[in-house]
Amino acid sequence: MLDAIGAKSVPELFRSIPEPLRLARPLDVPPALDEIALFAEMQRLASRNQVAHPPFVGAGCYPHHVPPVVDQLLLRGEFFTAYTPYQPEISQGTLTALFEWQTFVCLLTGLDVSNASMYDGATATAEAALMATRVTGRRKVVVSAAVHPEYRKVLDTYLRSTHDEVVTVPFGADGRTDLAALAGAVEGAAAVIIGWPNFLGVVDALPEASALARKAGALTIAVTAEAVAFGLLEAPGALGADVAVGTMQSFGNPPSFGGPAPGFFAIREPYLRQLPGRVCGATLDKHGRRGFVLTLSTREQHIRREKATSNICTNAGLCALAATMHLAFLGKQGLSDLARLNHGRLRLLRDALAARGVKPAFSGPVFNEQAFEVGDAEAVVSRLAKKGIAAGAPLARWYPDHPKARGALLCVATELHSPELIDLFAKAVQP
Amino acid sequence: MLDAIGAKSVPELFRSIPEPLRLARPLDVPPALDEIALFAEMQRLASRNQVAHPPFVGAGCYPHHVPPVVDQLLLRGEFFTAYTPYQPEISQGTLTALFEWQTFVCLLTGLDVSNASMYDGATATAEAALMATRVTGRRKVVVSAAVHPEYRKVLDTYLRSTHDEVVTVPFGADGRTDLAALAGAVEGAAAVIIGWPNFLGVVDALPEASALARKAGALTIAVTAEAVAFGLLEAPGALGADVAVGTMQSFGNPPSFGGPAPGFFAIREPYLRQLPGRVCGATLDKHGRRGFVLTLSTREQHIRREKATSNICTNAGLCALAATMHLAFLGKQGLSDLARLNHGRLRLLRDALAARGVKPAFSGPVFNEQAFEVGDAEAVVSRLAKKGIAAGAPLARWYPDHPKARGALLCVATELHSPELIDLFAKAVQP
Amino acid sequence: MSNPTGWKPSMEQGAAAAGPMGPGAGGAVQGIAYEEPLVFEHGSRGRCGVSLPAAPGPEVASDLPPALLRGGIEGLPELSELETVRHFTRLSAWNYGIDTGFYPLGSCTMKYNPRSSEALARLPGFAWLHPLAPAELAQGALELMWQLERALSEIAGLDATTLTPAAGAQGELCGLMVIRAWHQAHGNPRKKVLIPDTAHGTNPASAALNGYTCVELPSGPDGRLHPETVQQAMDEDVAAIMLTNPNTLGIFETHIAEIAAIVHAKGGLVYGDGANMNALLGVARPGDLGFDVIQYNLHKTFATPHGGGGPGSGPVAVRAALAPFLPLPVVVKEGETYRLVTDVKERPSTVGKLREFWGNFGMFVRAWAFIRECGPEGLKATAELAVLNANYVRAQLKGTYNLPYETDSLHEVVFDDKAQKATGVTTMDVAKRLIDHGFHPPTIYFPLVVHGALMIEPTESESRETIDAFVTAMRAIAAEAVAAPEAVKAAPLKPVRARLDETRAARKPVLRWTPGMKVE
Amino acid sequence: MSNPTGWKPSMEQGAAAAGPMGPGAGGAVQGIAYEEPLVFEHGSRGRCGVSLPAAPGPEVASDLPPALLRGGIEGLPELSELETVRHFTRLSAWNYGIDTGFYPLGSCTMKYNPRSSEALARLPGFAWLHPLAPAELAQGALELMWQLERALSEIAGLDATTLTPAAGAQGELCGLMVIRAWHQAHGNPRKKVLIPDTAHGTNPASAALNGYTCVELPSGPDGRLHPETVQQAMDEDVAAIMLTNPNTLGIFETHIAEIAAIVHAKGGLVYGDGANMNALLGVARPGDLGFDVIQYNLHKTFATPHGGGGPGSGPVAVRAALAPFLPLPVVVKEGETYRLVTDVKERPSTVGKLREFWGNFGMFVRAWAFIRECGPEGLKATAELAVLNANYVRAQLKGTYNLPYETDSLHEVVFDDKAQKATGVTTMDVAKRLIDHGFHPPTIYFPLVVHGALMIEPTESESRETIDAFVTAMRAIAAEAVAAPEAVKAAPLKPVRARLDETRAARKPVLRWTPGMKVE
Ligand SMILES: Cc1ncc(COP(=O)(O)O)c(C=O)c1O
Ligand SMILES: Cc1ncc(COP(=O)(O)O)c(C=O)c1O
Repeated sequence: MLDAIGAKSVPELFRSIPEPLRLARPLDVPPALDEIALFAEMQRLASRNQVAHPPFVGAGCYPHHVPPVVDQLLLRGEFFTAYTPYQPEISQGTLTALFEWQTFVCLLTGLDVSNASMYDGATATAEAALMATRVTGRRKVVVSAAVHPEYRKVLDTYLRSTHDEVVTVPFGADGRTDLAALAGAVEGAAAVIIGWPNFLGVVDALPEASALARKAGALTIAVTAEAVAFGLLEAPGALGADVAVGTMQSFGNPPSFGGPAPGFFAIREPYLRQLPGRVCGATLDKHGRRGFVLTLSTREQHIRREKATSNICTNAGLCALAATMHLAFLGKQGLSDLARLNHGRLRLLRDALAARGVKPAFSGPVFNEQAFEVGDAEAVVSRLAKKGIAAGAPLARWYPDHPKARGALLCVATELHSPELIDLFAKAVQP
Repeated sequence: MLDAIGAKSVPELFRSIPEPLRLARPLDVPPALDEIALFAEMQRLASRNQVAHPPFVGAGCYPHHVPPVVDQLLLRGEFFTAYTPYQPEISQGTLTALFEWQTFVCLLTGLDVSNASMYDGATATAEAALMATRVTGRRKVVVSAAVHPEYRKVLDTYLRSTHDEVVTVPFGADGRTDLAALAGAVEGAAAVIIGWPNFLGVVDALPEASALARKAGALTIAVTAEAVAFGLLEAPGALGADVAVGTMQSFGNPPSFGGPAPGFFAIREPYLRQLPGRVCGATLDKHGRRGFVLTLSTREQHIRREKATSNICTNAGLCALAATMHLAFLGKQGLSDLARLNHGRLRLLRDALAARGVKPAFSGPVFNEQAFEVGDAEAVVSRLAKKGIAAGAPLARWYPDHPKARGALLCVATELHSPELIDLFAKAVQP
Repeated sequence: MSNPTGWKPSMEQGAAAAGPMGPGAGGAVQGIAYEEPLVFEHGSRGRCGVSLPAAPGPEVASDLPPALLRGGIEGLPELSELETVRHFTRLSAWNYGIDTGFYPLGSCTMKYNPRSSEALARLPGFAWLHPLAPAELAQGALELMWQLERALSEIAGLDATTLTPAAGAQGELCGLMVIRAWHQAHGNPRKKVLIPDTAHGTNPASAALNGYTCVELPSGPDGRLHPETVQQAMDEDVAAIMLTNPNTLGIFETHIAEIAAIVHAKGGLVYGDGANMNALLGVARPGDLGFDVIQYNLHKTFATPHGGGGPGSGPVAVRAALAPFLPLPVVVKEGETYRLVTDVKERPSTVGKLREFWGNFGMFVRAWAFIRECGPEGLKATAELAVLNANYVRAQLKGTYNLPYETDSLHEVVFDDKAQKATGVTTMDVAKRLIDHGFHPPTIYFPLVVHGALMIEPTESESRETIDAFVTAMRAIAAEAVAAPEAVKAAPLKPVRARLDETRAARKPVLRWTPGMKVE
Repeated sequence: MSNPTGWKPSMEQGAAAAGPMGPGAGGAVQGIAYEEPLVFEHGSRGRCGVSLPAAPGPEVASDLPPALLRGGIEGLPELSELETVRHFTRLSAWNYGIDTGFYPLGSCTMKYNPRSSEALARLPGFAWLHPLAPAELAQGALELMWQLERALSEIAGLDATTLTPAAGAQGELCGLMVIRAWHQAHGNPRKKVLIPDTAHGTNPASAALNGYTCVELPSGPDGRLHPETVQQAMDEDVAAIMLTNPNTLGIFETHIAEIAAIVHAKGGLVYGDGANMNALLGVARPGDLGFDVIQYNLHKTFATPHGGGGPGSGPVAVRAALAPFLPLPVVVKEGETYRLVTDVKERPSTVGKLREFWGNFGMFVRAWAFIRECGPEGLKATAELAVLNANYVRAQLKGTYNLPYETDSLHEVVFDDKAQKATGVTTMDVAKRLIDHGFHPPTIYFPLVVHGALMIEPTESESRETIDAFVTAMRAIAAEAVAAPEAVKAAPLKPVRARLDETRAARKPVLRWTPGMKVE
């Protein structure tokens, strides 16, 4: 090959790099491992993570059964070794699946349009806020304190750079957004951001909040981290939300220590030109056969550069495919069964804890997650950690000064938490 | 659907089964499990099998590293959910791979023709003996006592029904077949069956045995259970074998408690019409493009019925594919590296045991398996079992009266047995 | 997996509007495929597709006789991991499997192979267990085998089961060996086995391999075997009759009880080829029908993958009287622990060993998973749906294709090409044309009693929409046979290869790659 | 995986005789494919593809406000598990991936994605670990992140790394936020960012999202950015310059040290877009070149799968002075235990959080596996082979296609369609025709500075034989452009779909399925 190139040696190919700028020594990284040694080393690391029991913590990342068929199909090289479908004629597999993803997102959220996925729920929320400022020309967004704290942190980070203002409104004893406070803050807002369900597991006051927002000319952004809830709770679009964002991690994506997972972003049709990220659309080939392509790319950075609706390029395609597959297997029946099952398991958990005198921290209705009054939550967490169980999320970590949050442990129950396991957990929490 | 059929009910479709012959109650099998419960139950069973350490026992089933890429490709539905390629136009994937399997078998054994796989090494050996009786018209086969005892048992079972005679010749202190005894027995034999390497791990006297066989007009059948040996030892075909049989389990097929695994069967060209099992051959399609089909089926039961060369129908296709894949990844370099690595590990094991005063039971040269004088072998096995280690095979189980076998433990060392592990093992065997 | 079929009684009404591309999955179209040379024909050299610990040099073999050593094997591939991945990925795309589409291969029960079973069989505790691991390290595997044996005995209505046979044909061999041993124990192994003309080729082949001569029995005009026929052929030299029930025409042998009585009266035994058990699961049990021995095909009835031609598994169930003769090993439960009996001393009457180690354990795991997911109701639903689907196909194609036997069908139905005679279009042509429509052809030219047989077995896995699409294609082909027979004879047009010349393959066998290999 | 390339110096001589189907993997042919409706368009109804524990009835929701409940969602599929398996199996067959064939998509580094990494990322201890599991239950994951951070800092020649950004573009955003915060801490965030005209679109977009205005710098006739250009544009209002090195022309920015000095002199910082790090691994380090901040694309340089459009991972490495501003979390090692710093109190200057939880951990596992398998030599060999392959492509295609810049190429080479002008054949046509030859087209019409760019990046994974086959195809197309231009313009002919009408898609957007959906 060097002959064909007309070079004497491989190093010669690097002559455009000034000698003094080159690295004169080998990189200081660990020595190479053969595949057997690599597996041994990675097994060592993996075994230092304890996952024997499904975690009782959700808080934005939910443990659900992923049918093995989903994972096996994801390993088909045609899917996972492809990239963004720039060449639609040989990317119809990815494109068709993305079109199905967009449809699933619309059906679940009750909105008109979905993009092809976002990094995650937190950035989707921040991008939604930015979209609202572009749509309304306003610079203030109002967010409920009951929206996932991680999402709110990211919202702050993103909006700080664009000098937009974030106003937070508190939640009440029922764990729902304080509507009076919201009414006071909504004037002149670009958007109202509220959880569905919210971070406390509570089914929040979306209908009321969206009504207030609409009056004030603000968009309503509903945020959902536990998408299984869509199988039991009314669609945000049907309750006044103009935008629905969050993650579909619950479908087909294991926790994986928090990432990757497919963020979703759905809107009402009028905001289409302000939608961030990639979108897949249907069209015809020159023989009139239906096919799919990436479209409306004039919104995107590779055309608009600094005027783009977002800088997102690589998104979460494979995670969205995993969710699409899982949703396809679940189907109409499976999704509502799964949602009822989850709610039923949460009720079992609540009853099991109640039987031991442990009460919910908030009075509002919940789906599959709830905060409980356990006293010293951190102590409970470390006690159960000794048993190899991830107990839950102590709310005080995010709401140090909130009276209700102090001593509250946020716990989840899903189809993975058998009645026996729930019982064992309740006993461990309150021996 | 019932309407289209013109039936009132599904039970009506079974009217041809006389009422009294039908089962009037549900089957007495355990109740149905959902997928989550199924995984829990199967996990329970799997966890009662201890596989933390690679076993130090081979004895016909060898623990080797299976590159994950092999298993992931095997999960492609086009491969594992297809059946025998009766329709070649839509089975070129299976057929091409079988043609490659046949080629690998020929290259490794140094023979001319291979079939598309057998059930396993033991039945391949029995079928080889039967083929030899058909080829020679003789009714006696001579087998070395050092051939895998399991294979010899199956040989007995098969030949008993056909009233053919099996004569066993002993092995000597070097663990090699007793050539004098063989010379005495070979007259009028249809075949001489000898291991390569043999059950004791010893590289047996194949060249000498095949010379004796040829003189007596008998076929030489070389039996190989550890096919990795082909990467270091001369091909049986090059040492006078007319037939080479055994299993390619070592390539791409985990132990799986002994099955399934791909039996192989290779012969010299002249015996082609007596070859049992399926064979894949090259041909052209009507546009002159090369393709592959199952061929020479006039030997098989679906045409010849009771005159078939064998009754084998479904064989071990997917296991053969796994072996083909693994061999393709290994290639020329990888196979000889792997073989040298295995031999090197066996030498480490021998040295580690020698250092603790444990000697080999037989003086003959070995590949990656050797019998050691450990005294009470069964005691060693149960002692190591307590540590979760499968120690080896006590030869006395198969050779109760053989002086050398008493107190001998047959152990294997492969690329999976790191020097550290070998050390740990030696210490456990001889504390 | 979801329940074997996702079927609910409610679904009868469910045949809904079809998608724009026709009902169920769309048909075949022309698409892109990739030529791929044999792995030995790639130009690449000097590469290696695996990552191994550093290997010692040739000197490591210093303790071996130089004459017995060999160097690198000329001709083996020298490809990178990526090149090899592409090779097999491309080859797979030339294949058709159940995961690709409808696969109504009669007599082979091509049902869905649950992905969950694939995951379970790969659990390290199963996949990495050594067959000679001490019993205390293998209790889970032994318990699974013990449970599976019992479930299979119950499903067969018999008393004991051996899991060891490697496939159906070896199950036949095993069953006949047991029969021979039983007769032997009663003084005379006998000489003959009665086999109807509808039987699968492995039946006579297995009998012959067992040293028995086969007597072929003609089946009646209704496709059934008649007692008189058996009566005439039966004598004290007959060791057994080998029946498949339902037989390979998909027809239930209604006279089975009477036939069994005739055979038993003369001291013979009744062997059942259980390849068609999918029709009877939970509905009727061979033992109750008069069978003394039966083999299963786990890769058919119990959804273990066919793997492009195996591995299979052919457990054999027998009556108590025959149990002592079953091959080794036998799993026994003593208190709470399980153990394998492998020593003849413990089972003096055993026929011995049939294969190395214990059986195709990987298939046991999958079959047990299938049984556990179905449960009693699921197993029965399996048979009911398989029979419902087959009868639906029959009703839809009757009239379009000739039905040689009007007799009731159970899980499969056999048509022939009589109705197409005039057009010159044969069963082979219809089969090849089906490929262009996106379907795997049925089994053809078997059973031999039907000239030009088209043997269709839809299994319980398929939805009505899929079967409707298949029916539509079959009708379109029948119409095309009249309108444009040569088009049908030119099929298939869409796969990477057109009809392949099988005569050429047999006349000048090229059975392996060699450098510069030519096919002409 | 085997070593990244299976390459050995010995291999230079290795280009051996090609197989009968041409060197390397064969080209594209017409084969069978299967039409498949949308999952929502299947006729089937009433089925379900999952197996769940028995679910409670609607009464379970008695504790929820009825007004907030919904029933089954109309429009969702109702398919069996098998139907769904077939659906996605068939869709996948319409796709082209690295596992299908050569994928020289410039700037995207489409190298082999090791299957071993896929297996490792699926180890339960990694895949099933919850991000909020107590640190004592997650020590393995934290150790892995800690190690990966250090390795990435070493490879970049910088001092600290954050793993959190979700992809390259978010890495850019992160890096610019850190830069802004650093300036802020020095009293003035500044207003502008300098970006050469060769930059990827995400660069200006990220700058804008950060509230900076972009100043575009023209690159010189040699495809390089020249110090004078920077000198002129640089002032105290410039927060940073964003450079890609090698740039998107595959050309090394030789003046980088001088440019960095100019920017630093005016108090600006130098940001590096590390998308092209594959060219520099172990050869040169951005930190040593004068960069203060750089983002990686693990899904390019470190072989994590591109997944049809993600997920990616975009860690950012910075100089010590910038470390305090990195986003949360930060992994710290205290004695032998690891812990995540998530509280701003511990890192008062942090720019905050950029995404939920810690980052795309699944990608960290794969990237760490890649680094561990390569080791120092393997990483350097990666860069050397990537550059060798790109220069080989350049040498083979030069003369056939116009090379707009004669300047040395590193890991990729950019051609254009000038030489084809007369024929009317464009870059788009060449790309589509490549599909018919069995190859994925290069990146086209980027970078924007080259009119009709064909940007080819072979990566280190490809064998000479594969590249030769690609070169042969490219030459054949150039010849065909002269002989039969309309044939090239008609391409592609082989895939399941011909050229798709993108204008129509944008003019009448149909972005989701609806019952009876029409596309016209
Ligand atoms: C009716 C019948 N009997 C026996 C067999 C043989 O079973 P196997 O192929 O598993 O050996 C088959 C399958 O081919 C069959 O269809
Ligand atoms: C040069 C360059 N910079 C930045 C990016 C953006 O990276 P990502 O797609 O991971 O956001 C890319 C990849 O598309 C690129 O090629």
